[in-house]
Amino acid sequence: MQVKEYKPLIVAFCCNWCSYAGADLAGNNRLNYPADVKIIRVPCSCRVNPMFVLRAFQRGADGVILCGCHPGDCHYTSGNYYTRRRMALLFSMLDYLGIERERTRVEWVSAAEGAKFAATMNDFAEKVAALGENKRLEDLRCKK
Amino acid sequence: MQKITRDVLVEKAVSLLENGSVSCVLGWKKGEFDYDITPAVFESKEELVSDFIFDDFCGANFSKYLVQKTRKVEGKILVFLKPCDTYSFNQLLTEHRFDREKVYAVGIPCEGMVDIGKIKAITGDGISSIVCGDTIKVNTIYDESFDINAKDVLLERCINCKSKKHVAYDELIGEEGEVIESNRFDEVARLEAMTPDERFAFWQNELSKCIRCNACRDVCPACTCEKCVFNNPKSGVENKAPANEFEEKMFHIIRAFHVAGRCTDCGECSRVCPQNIPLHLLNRKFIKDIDSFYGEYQAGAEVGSRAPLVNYTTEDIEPCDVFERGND
Amino acid sequence: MLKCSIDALNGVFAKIAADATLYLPTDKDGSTVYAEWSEGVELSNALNTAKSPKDFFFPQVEDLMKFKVEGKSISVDDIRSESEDFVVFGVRACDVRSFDILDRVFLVEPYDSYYASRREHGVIISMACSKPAETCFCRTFGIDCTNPGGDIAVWKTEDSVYWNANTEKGEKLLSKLGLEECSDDAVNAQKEKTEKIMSKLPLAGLTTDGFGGGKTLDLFNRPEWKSLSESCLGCGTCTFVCPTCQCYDVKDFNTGNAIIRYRCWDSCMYSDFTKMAHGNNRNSQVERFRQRFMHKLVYYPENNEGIFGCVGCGRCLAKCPISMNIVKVMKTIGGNAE
Amino acid sequence: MQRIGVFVCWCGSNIAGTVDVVAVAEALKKEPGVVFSANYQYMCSQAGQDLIKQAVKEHNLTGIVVCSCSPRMHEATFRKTAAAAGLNPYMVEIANIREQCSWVHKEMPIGTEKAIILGKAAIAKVNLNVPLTPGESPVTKRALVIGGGIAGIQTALDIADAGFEVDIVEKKPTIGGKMAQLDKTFPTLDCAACILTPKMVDVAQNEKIRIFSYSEVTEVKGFVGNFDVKIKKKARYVKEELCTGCGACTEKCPMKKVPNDFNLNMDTKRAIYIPFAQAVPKVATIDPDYCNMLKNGKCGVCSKVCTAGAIDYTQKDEFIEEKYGAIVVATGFNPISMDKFDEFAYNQSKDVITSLEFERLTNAAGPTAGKLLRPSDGKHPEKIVFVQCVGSRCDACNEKGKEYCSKICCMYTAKHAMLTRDKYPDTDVTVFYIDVRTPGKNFDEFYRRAVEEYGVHYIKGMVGKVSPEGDKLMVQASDLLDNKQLKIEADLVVLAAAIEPDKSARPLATMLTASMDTNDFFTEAHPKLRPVESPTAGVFLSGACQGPKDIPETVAQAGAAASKVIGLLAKDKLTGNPCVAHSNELMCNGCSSCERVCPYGAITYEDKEFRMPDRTTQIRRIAVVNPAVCQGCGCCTVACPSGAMDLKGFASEQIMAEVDAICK
Amino acid sequence: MSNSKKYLREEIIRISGVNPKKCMRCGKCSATCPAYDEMEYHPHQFVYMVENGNIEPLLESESLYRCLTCFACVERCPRSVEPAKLVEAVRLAAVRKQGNNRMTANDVPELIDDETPQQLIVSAFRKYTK
Repeated sequence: MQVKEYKPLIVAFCCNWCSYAGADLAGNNRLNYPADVKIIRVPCSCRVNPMFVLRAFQRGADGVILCGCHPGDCHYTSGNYYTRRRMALLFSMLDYLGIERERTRVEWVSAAEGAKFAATMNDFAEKVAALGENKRLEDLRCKK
Repeated sequence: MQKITRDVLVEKAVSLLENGSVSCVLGWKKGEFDYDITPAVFESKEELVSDFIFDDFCGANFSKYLVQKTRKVEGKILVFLKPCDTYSFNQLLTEHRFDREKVYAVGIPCEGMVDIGKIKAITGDGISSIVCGDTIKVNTIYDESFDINAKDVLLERCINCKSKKHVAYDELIGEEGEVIESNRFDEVARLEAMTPDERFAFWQNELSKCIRCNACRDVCPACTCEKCVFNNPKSGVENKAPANEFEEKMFHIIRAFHVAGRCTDCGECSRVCPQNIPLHLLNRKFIKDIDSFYGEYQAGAEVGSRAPLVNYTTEDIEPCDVFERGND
Repeated sequence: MLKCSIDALNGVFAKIAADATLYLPTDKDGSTVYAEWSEGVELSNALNTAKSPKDFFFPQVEDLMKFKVEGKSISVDDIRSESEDFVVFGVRACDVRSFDILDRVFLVEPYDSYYASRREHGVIISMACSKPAETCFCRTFGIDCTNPGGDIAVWKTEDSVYWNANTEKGEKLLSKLGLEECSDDAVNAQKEKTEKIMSKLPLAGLTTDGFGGGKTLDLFNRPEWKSLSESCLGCGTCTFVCPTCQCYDVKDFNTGNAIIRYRCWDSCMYSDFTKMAHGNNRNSQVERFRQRFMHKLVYYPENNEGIFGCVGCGRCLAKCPISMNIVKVMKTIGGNAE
Repeated sequence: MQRIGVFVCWCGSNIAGTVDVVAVAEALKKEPGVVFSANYQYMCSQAGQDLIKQAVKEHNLTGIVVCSCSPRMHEATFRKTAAAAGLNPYMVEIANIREQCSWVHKEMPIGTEKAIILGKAAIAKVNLNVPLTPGESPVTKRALVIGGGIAGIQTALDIADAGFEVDIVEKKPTIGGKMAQLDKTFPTLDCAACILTPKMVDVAQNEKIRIFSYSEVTEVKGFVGNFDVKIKKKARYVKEELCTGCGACTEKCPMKKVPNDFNLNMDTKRAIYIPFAQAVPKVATIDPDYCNMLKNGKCGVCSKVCTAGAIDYTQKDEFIEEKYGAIVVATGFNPISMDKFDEFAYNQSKDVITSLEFERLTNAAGPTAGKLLRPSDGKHPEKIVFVQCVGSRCDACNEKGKEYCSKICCMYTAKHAMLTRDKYPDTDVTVFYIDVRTPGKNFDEFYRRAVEEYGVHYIKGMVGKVSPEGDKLMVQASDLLDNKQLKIEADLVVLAAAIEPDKSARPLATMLTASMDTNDFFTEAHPKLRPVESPTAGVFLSGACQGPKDIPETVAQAGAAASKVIGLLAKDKLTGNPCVAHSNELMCNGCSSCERVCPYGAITYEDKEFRMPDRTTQIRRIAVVNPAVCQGCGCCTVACPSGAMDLKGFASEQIMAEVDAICK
Repeated sequence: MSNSKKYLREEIIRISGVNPKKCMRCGKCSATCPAYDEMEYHPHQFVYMVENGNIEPLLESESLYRCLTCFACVERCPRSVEPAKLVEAVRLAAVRKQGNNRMTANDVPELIDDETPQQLIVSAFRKYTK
């Protein structure tokens, strides 16, 4: 059997109103990004519980990215402001535990920013790929 | 070492009990040895006189007990609160966890509590008696005796005491203290200054000791959830054991996150950890980050204050910028 | 009786480790833990380890099996891993007794093959105590800490280590170690000295009077349970440091590709212990607290010829966050029973 | 266990071009719970939808996964299809294999693999879906308008015109607001009173409209469609229903030295007064701070002269409780205080005035009966200096002023300058400006006329200092274009003071749980797409309470707010979004974390008695989500430490199942 | 803008702590300035010229020594630009150049008379000398 080329698995949580629409726009414009990026739709970035982020890593994700409306543009007025605080603290804590910073990211992508969505995913996937497999937050039981 | 004596507290408790102001007293009860003090509910003068104790081993924070006790006890509960305990007390009030009307809080001064682990590290096993004081006198069954400077064996949280000020009480015994400039974040800063690999190795080693006994959670005055997510099979994170390295990290990250902005840094988690994991360094990391990202915030300093994670400003730091700031 | 000098001990360890994995108490980050021996790992001088050695036979987490569901078929994988030979060195008398207590649970029907297999593959080298701590009360349960059981018993003095095989398994191992014969004078002298200290221990006078089989009705409804349990946090510290607590839960973990069925220690202090479809047996902390001590002091002896479910190692005395423990229970409940 | 049907759409070649749809359908058929799988060229077509409906019936499906285009495109379509087939519409999940798969990946194997994973995630989610039913709540067919200025008046009239009852709450004794104080309006120069007062009369005469003047909202409870509002009618010591507005009392009242706030205290009124002739309601009001009868029981003149017997010195504040379906905030604005701007000598000289005071000085009903006279000595000013941007466009660190542009000042200053030159051609008028901002229909033309036809001097530069010298004012200013410092002698200086939201807005916002920006302007639900709605459902915004506005804009927004209210009140029942938060009361700590992050005020607390497993009872504080108010963002679910709070349709278990499926 | 101009501008901005970009060109500083007529370049011009890196003429200009540092412009500026601090920074840049001291100790005796407060001379000495 051929050795599989290492491809990072990336989970992207996208808010329904901006980022998910931004991802759709990237599709409309046929802007490529790696297929390793898998999107989960949430109503607002503030729906993303830190437990989901850790769960993704546990289950084998190599990178987790949250996308939401730009600060000030939240469909629910303030959701992404809370996301910003929560994830700033969570990511800082993960870094403190020695987990690679580049594995986590928050990016604000509006519904009009299809190009930014694609560029962000390309960049993120590249950075995560450079880190290699997620070893520091893995659950060996979940490895194939 | 404590400036206030046990007798003063007993006298206060007895008088409040006897005049009917309170129906019971939350206090420290003497143990088998001179150091194994148990939190207890005293209901009579006799119990207080014979068993109530207050000395350098009375580290236990009673605030959390109020959540359950106020629901069960008729009448008011007298609770003695050291300065650091008052922060937990206020934080619980902020979160509506108990009825303030059911508590009579007496603030008592604290000169710092000592760590029996540190004493044993000096004396070894076989302690037969300990006499508290600025110099702690320890005798062992091996006919050895030790004079230990109390300042050298303080609990970690007392070395880095953040406040001698009581932020809540109905009555204060002794003088009003001050908030103290502590060096409590030095150790966090030391870890931050390490390379990621070193930090990973440090935490991997520490957290691998965890036996998931839940003592940290169960003693924590911020962890008063009716049902903890780690006990709830539907939460997706429930477990009874640190099944592997991931579960160890998961438990401690999520626990620290859940108390972030609510943790008063009372240090009980590290005090009770049977494996001596420096758990306070996780909570302090959040406190340090909160202070530097969102402005200084002391949970429990005021009742009703808005915790940083249920608050925001439009100018908050972006998650991608936290690393630059964290390493300053 | 055989002996080697302290200096030669590392060489002996190397010999043991040549055929089986050797574990011994060592000092790490300020506490004493069992670790796998390799060159440079030093035997601790501490009285005992923070966690008991029951992990070797009854690990905190143990995978039992793995199964996959595909379509309508289920395939089960054997993922057992308890067939490795190992030796545990330095087990104190109290902890040695704990294995007897566990045996009476796991080695009767329904026979626990995981535990049995580990027992079979493990050799226990015990070590006599010479410097007991104030928290020790093994004597209360008739344990002689100067004369520990196990497959091989060891006495360590200032300059030498004395070895004596108690079982065939021990004999076999000991014969391979090339130790010299010696008299037991030094050992007897140490025993005598330790005996004296034992009688000076603060808990020396603690007895099991008032406890044991048949005492259920006397003790169950004692009012003191309430005040004793009042400050109990319901954490699992006592359970998890206890050498004799043997309760476990069996759980399934869905890895996404398969289900791993594993067991892990449980604690009767937990609110969801033995939770069943109808709810819980014990709904308050008083009940849960009482269960733990009634089990060790009444139910277990009742079912096991009077053997108590506690060995007096003192770990729970040292580790309970609120310093409530079996000694305080025995003194409160038992004392009044007299 | 669900019985799930998977429907893979080709979308012509849009999906089928890079995704092997047959392989996807085959692969997904093996997933747990899937009992049927199909592929079709266009699932959204009638034939495609029929295929789904048929499969639901034939295979007794309980859940549907459609692998197709974005849910933003056709989720609603397939939900309707499901409903038509007798399934709960919320048992449908979409796997987006077009926008987020076939369109962004080029190679068939990669696209196919990803499509299968996205399908699995959708299946994992649908496995945990439960039927959801949107909550319904009745609608009280009455609206409340808070504020009786032009914004409130227009909103009320439009709502009433549609046949719904409206109440206006106005804190002053009369409606009319700021516009009633104006003289002429830019850019057409029609008389404010001429266009406003007929509307005020319309309001008074409209049987659908009630006016609570001299009243305030003191408590708001409830939610969209069902607000319970408490209104305080302040005692005016005059029986409204009896007073005929004849004015006899206001002429006879011996207390003459009461500052007249309607004229910005530039003259006086009596202790019993009617603010102005066209006031609505035209009812007298006694100022208790000045009335001798109320203060020390001596006088009673008004009572004696009132033939209608309307005077009632014993009147008390009255509280009215009323139910409303919608609330419109129209609390308006005020000029900021000039106290901090010492450099303009506002507090030192009576001849330094604000533009609103200038309005009163030129208004025929004003203190000078419309003659432009200096407040200090009543002389005709020969030289007038207007200063723009006083307190507007300040830096955030500047504590004196506001960061924003007050928007209306450029135009009303041009108006004042023009009118002055028109009426008093001998008067010299200079305007100091930083920028002249005239983006509005006929605005720049208007400003140019002021300069070109009326000879108003516009000087680019700010006034640095105004100092009274004798009976003149020395104005020291920059002329930036000439690079000179000017010192001009003036008779009157008019300051275009910044405007700010009325002070009553902040406490009102708290009552309404409507959010505000840092300047205390109400925040709109969406800055572009929902400009007249507050984020709090059922609360609408009209006029300057949302941001600085001129009259046409205010009226336009008032109409827009009215149409939103009419749209709401026209419904008999409100159907909510069923994807709302709900709290598990057994796990809730009552800690208020969720309430604090909820942008809609959807969460309240109640004390509930619980029977504990140990057979004791406990009373605990628990959170209750009002599904009619919740918009389903899910912020509370993360704020909740115990996990008691979850979001229907996006439950934690569902999202984690998706994560698991993706990472498998 | 040349590099040297850029460098000088950065230097002035750094010393003054002023962000000239905040200026909205209202001219209130110059409107306020009591020394306006004495100055070749006026406060608002200082802000504008520093922002554009056109600092050389300012360094050469007598205006530097005409500013009274009364801070009226700082007080009145609605944008918190603080022009006087910029003037001060440019003045510092000027006097720090070799041989550019505006005042030496030798000048002091000449200036002493009954009407000038000594404090004024001291502060002038401080201000005009490296």
